[in-house]
Amino acid sequence: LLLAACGTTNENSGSGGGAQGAPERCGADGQYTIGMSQANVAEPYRQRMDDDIRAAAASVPQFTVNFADAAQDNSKQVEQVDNFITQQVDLLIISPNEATPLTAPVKRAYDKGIPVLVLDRKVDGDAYTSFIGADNVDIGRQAGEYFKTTLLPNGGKIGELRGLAGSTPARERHDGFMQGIQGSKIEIVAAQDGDWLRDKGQQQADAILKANPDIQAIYSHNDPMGEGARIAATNAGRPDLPITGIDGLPIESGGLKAVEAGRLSATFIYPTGGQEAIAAAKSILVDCRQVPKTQTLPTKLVTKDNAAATYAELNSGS
Amino acid sequence: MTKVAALPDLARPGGGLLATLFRFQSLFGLVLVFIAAVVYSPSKNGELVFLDSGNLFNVVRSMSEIGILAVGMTLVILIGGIDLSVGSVLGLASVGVAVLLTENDLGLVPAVALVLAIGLGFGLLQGFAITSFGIQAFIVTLAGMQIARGLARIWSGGQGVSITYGEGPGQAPETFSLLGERTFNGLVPIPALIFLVVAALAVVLLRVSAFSRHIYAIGGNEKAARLSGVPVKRVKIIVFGLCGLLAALAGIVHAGQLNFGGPNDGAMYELDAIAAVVIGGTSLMGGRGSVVGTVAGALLVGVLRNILGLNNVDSNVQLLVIGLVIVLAAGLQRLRPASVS
Amino acid sequence: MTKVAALPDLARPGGGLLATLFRFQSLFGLVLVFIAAVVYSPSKNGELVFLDSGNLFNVVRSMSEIGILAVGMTLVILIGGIDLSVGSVLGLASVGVAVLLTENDLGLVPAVALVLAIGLGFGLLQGFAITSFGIQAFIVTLAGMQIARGLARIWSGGQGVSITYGEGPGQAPETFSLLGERTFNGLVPIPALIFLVVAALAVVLLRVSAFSRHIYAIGGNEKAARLSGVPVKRVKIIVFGLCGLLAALAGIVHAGQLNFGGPNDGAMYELDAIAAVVIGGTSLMGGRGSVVGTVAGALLVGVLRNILGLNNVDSNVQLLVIGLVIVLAAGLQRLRPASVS
Amino acid sequence: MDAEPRSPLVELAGVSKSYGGVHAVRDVDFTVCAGEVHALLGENGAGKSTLMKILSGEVGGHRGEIRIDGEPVRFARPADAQRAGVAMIHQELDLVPALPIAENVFLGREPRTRFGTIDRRRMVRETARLLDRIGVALDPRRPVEELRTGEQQLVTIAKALSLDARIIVMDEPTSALSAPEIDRLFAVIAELRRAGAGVVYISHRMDEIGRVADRATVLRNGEVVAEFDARAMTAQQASEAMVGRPVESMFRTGDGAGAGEELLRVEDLVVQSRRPGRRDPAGISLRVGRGEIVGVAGLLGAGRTELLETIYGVGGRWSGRILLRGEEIRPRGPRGALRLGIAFVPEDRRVAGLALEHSVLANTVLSIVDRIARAGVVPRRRERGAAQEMVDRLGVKLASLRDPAGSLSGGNQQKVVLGRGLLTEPALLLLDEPTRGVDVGAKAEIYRLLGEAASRGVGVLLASSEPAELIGVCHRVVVLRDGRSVRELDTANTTEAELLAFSMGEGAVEDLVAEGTS
Ligand SMILES: Nc1ncnc2c1ncn2[C@@H]1O[C@H](COP(=O)(O)OP(=O)(O)OP(=O)(O)O)[C@@H](O)[C@H]1O
Ligand SMILES: Nc1ncnc2c1ncn2[C@@H]1O[C@H](COP(=O)(O)OP(=O)(O)OP(=O)(O)O)[C@@H](O)[C@H]1O
Ligand SMILES: [Mg+2]
Ligand SMILES: [Mg+2]
Repeated sequence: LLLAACGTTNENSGSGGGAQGAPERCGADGQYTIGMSQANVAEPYRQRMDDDIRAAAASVPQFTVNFADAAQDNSKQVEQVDNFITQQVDLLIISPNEATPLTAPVKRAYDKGIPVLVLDRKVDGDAYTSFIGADNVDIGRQAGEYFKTTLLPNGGKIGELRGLAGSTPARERHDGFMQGIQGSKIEIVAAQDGDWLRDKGQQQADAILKANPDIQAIYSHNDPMGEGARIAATNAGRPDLPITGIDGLPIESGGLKAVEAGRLSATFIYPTGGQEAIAAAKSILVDCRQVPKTQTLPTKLVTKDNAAATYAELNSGS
Repeated sequence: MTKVAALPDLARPGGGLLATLFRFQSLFGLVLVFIAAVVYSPSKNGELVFLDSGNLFNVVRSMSEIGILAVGMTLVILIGGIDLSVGSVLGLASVGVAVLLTENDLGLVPAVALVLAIGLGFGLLQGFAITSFGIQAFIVTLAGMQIARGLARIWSGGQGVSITYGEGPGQAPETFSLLGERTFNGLVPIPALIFLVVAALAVVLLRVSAFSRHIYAIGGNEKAARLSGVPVKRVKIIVFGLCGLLAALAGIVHAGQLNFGGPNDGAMYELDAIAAVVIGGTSLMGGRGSVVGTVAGALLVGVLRNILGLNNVDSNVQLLVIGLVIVLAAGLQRLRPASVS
Repeated sequence: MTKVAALPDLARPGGGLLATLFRFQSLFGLVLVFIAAVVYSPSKNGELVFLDSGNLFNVVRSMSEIGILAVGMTLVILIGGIDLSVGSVLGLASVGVAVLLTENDLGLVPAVALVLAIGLGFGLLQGFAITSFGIQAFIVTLAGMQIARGLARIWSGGQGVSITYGEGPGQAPETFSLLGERTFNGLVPIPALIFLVVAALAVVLLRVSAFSRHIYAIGGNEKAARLSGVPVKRVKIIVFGLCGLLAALAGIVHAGQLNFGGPNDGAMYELDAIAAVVIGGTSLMGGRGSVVGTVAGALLVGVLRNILGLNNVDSNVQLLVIGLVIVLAAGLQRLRPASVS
Repeated sequence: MDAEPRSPLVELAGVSKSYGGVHAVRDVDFTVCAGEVHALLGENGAGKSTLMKILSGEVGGHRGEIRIDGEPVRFARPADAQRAGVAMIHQELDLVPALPIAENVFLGREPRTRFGTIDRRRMVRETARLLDRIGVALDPRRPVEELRTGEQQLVTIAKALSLDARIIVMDEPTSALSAPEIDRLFAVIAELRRAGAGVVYISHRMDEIGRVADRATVLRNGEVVAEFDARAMTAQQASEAMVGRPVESMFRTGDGAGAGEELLRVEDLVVQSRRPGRRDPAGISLRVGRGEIVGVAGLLGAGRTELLETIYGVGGRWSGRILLRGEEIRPRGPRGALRLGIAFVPEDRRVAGLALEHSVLANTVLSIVDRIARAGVVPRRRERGAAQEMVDRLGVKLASLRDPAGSLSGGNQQKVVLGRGLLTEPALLLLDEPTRGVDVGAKAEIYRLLGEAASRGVGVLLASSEPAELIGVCHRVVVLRDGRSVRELDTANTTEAELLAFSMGEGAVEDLVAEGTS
């Protein structure tokens, strides 16, 4: 009845062995409780992840999903995972606030025989069932390449709006971008932290535009800061300044709509993996099948041309 | 004595230029920071970027929400209270106005009025809990901060609410987008104007009204105020109500500027507002302080952030610098001629 | 009267059982919340999940950092101060210990000692600024909060520092990972133990020491304390130093539990710590309160969060519930027999 | 004086109030007639203030009936009582420190202009008029916090007068005043009485009662124990009624051996005044010997408090020399002073003396906790023992050492502050108005304690506004005027009138001399 849950991927040679992370029971006639530990629902992206999971799970009658929010607090998230272990959930989905701090509790759950799906940010080691997520470095790189090839083929000065200082995605999206623009004449002349927030993005863009009126584009680490930057640009008399974001959430206030309306020049889909997580959970619990150890989600460049279509597409599924 | 009588409002007996200067120490601090900003301003095409009128108005605009909050906070602090909920109420109001204008298709006036009423009500309720159960304001408003945040998130369904303008259903009236615009030849941002009007009203209120005397008296010696027949409870409740109302106003301005109702917006704004008030020379013990000081305090922080941003200073270093300046500004305030201890 | 005299430490004149009960209202509140938690506990395999010993210790562990902060905060609040920097200092210390143990390859003892010294020094410095320049604690520590945060980010090089264990260079000694472990048959988490030891020490300190008499006296009437020969400045500086020290300790515990030094960690912890102190019956005006109350206050919040979590209550609703309970707990405290006004 | 007391304006019938187990007021009947000054006497804690707070609507939850003009009333808050014409001058000076005098006077009843804004000009004008009526020259725009205690007391009086009340309760209005202000106040009271108002006058200064009151009621333990015709009453009678047993001589009974070797010497001490417009004084010189009680006399603002504060190291900048046991010292703060064996009892016990919410125990031992501590740990038994002994010695009235200091009556609070000072076993005791608001019994008690301390070799420097006290208790009195020591008097052959005259100035002395010779 029990299946080994590891050693099924090409990327990670499984080493866990035993019954770690394998479900204690599976099958179509069971009822399963899934614990979903979210790092911070105050981020639109993560709220959408929860919503995607909720929507996808609604179509699996065997599933009940319990959501918890750590409000960007590593300790709190550890506590939540412990709570889920105490509750003996049948499967744990976690979108970690930071990798290392959550490694131990995830391992605790995994060692107790709870399958663990890690979303968005990988924990250390391999004591989990499956990682589903996109690659921030890769997205940054694609954004950089978009600048290099499409926006500023001849190079130029740009500004960067960064995510929260000290957070992993902010660093990765920056590093990837630098790789992407390598070899071009693009130069980041001003970079400020917008803490992922729209209003902070506006404020910082105000200053960037004042000090560097000659910049030719802004690279924002996410869409909301990009939206803020648009307002700043408009106020500064630069309504056409190219601004790109990341995330491309298919919601009313998300990046896709902003691209469609022309407020953002482009965005890069950073998929939440919510649907995929429920699909994987279904494989494990309902179908008693194994899932790959790593499932890297593709990103996609969204411009005005494909924004509406992408929006429709992403909201059609389940 | 006679000389003193000639300068009734500026100087205190024992004062003189120095005392006057320190009485308005935050203005003085503002001037200092302003001068520093001019000195360290980068220049473009031979012009100081900082002094560019567009930039100066940006500073006021960027501080307008904090400024509006800080005006309300000044009143609360004057009565010896504190209101930690304003940031969350700002978020709640921004969601509220966005939802009402778009999803509920309310008109501009009813939507704004309703949201202001919610802010007022929230504040009154907090004031009521504080006065009637005698719980410390810090605690009630700490709870209020969480509650308003929860409500904002529930109301918005978790995600921010975009505001689009137009005539159709689900679209907000164009007028609302004025909050993001500038007037007087596209120079003066409307939010800055609103902030200054609010501040001016508050200054006048605190100068001429009997209500203001009651505010100062409660902060200075609550028992004495009660014994003198000041309706202490009522004044306190109203002050918390006003603070909530102003927080809601700030939230509306916020939504209008960003075309967006953000349930998570306004986090930590309460601390910025309190900092502006204290830099402005208002004592956290209550009973002493002024709105003029608060406005100067808010602008001081705004100028500081602006010049650091213009110089592209690393955000971590910005944290350090702003922290130090806050302490310096508050320390400056203590240099004034010793009063009775 | 005679009966009262027989219970010198528990009851006040005019009191009796009721007064005793309210004197320890947070313990009482804790019992109430505990009972509610038992009643509403989900059950698994016929056992109440909440009462599972593993779960109970989880509650204590989850509150251990806040608890340690709250103990230091109790001292600060007793002297009529407040310390908003503790959350950031926690983050700074967690980064510090992580960097020192891994990147700098310091031994366990020097690394821990150095970080504790940094926390102590930071606190002393804040205390010095407060007493020597007479700036309000709220402001100094608000600035301190920003400064410590900035330092943490700069020290960590902009992102969290993972701690790996082993003998090699860049690896921390295994002993440090004990902080994430449990002792006594794998039942009692070490951080919980540390918290309880710290609290016990503080309780004893506040009961027997001359220093504690000075702390209470300063909070009760600073001027009278000074005139009575209490070294007010020194006591205050030491108290802020102790608070910083405990914040650093909490940061070390944090890093040890998470194997991670997080520059952004500890945000808003100061508010949780203050809430625990106030729920514990310590007055924000200073001069009144106890560490026992604070511990009960911290556990009350912990139990509440735990039971809400176990019941999978929506996180937004959790915000509302916790907010209301904080107000209720504080309100309960006011029901105690009227004392001198 | 003119009219006989007329119809009763206020009647209290069977009024009772208890706090927990303490009966503060028990079944009291009390009337005030129009045009009458009715003195209310009693020991500290007898219930005088409580009774009057009931009348003025500040204290609720009492039993019994209050009638005004024969109509039963029940006030929920002070404002109600004010509307009914009852004004009260509080024993504790309840003013808002940061607000100007004028705004304090009109707080809660601010005059408005036509536009509904406050009429500052009128407020200032009328306040100036009121202050003038009680004979103080203060700028109504000055913040109250800049005023010294006595001046603040005058402001509260002005505030009560501004109400134009028909019933004015004065709870120890003169405790911080000196002779000329008191005279002025009595003139105002006479005016009020002529105008048909009823005045309740509470004081511990027996000599005042006969001068100002028509009737006197004595409370003991919350009950009325005697009523006198105030003019016929002797201080001895009143004291006995208050205390409930015969009282011997008030003042020190010690041998009065006087100065031993020199303990303190002050030479040309000039304290830089923080107030403008005061001419720089020539300085203060005095000395105190071991076992000697030296009085410091002076009018309001003469510099008595400044002198004591400077010696204790908490004053402002100063020049001159202070010598203790022949060695020059520069006192730097209370700790240093205490280490040198100097203890200080401040003027305003509520602001500077006590943590009101804390227990009597904590307040009493505060100055010695670190001294009795072993390795930082305070031995509880020793702590309690010391406090209990001091409380017993001073006869502090309380239920338990755990009582909050704020629940004690004013006089008992004062004893706690004094006890704290005595516990440090000082060589030099600085007392600033130590019997302010203290009842006769307790005063006698305090004087006895001072005498005792002196006979053990302690030097005492006693600042006081009560000439009787200075003459009665001290060996010598130094008179201050405008920050200068103008005279040193041997109390054995000085009268109160002389002392007063020297305090007031040369002109006054000449008048006195003239009076004496004529
Ligand atoms: N708020 C209170 N709580 C508890 N006990 C009180 C309170 N107010 C007064 N008492 C008690 O009531 C009694 C009467 O006090 P009151 O202040 O009326 O005395 P008093 O005659 O005015 O004394 P004094 O001359 O010292 O001013 C005292 O025993 C006092 O301790
Ligand atoms: N902090 C201060 N602010 C303003 N004036 C002051 C201050 N300290 C002292 N003075 C003034 O200095 C003079 C001496 O005051 P001091 O209090 O020593 O006199 P005093 O004889 O003790 O009078 P009192 O009866 O008021 O206690 C007074 O004119 C007083 O008003
Ligand atoms: Mg009294
Ligand atoms: Mg004096």
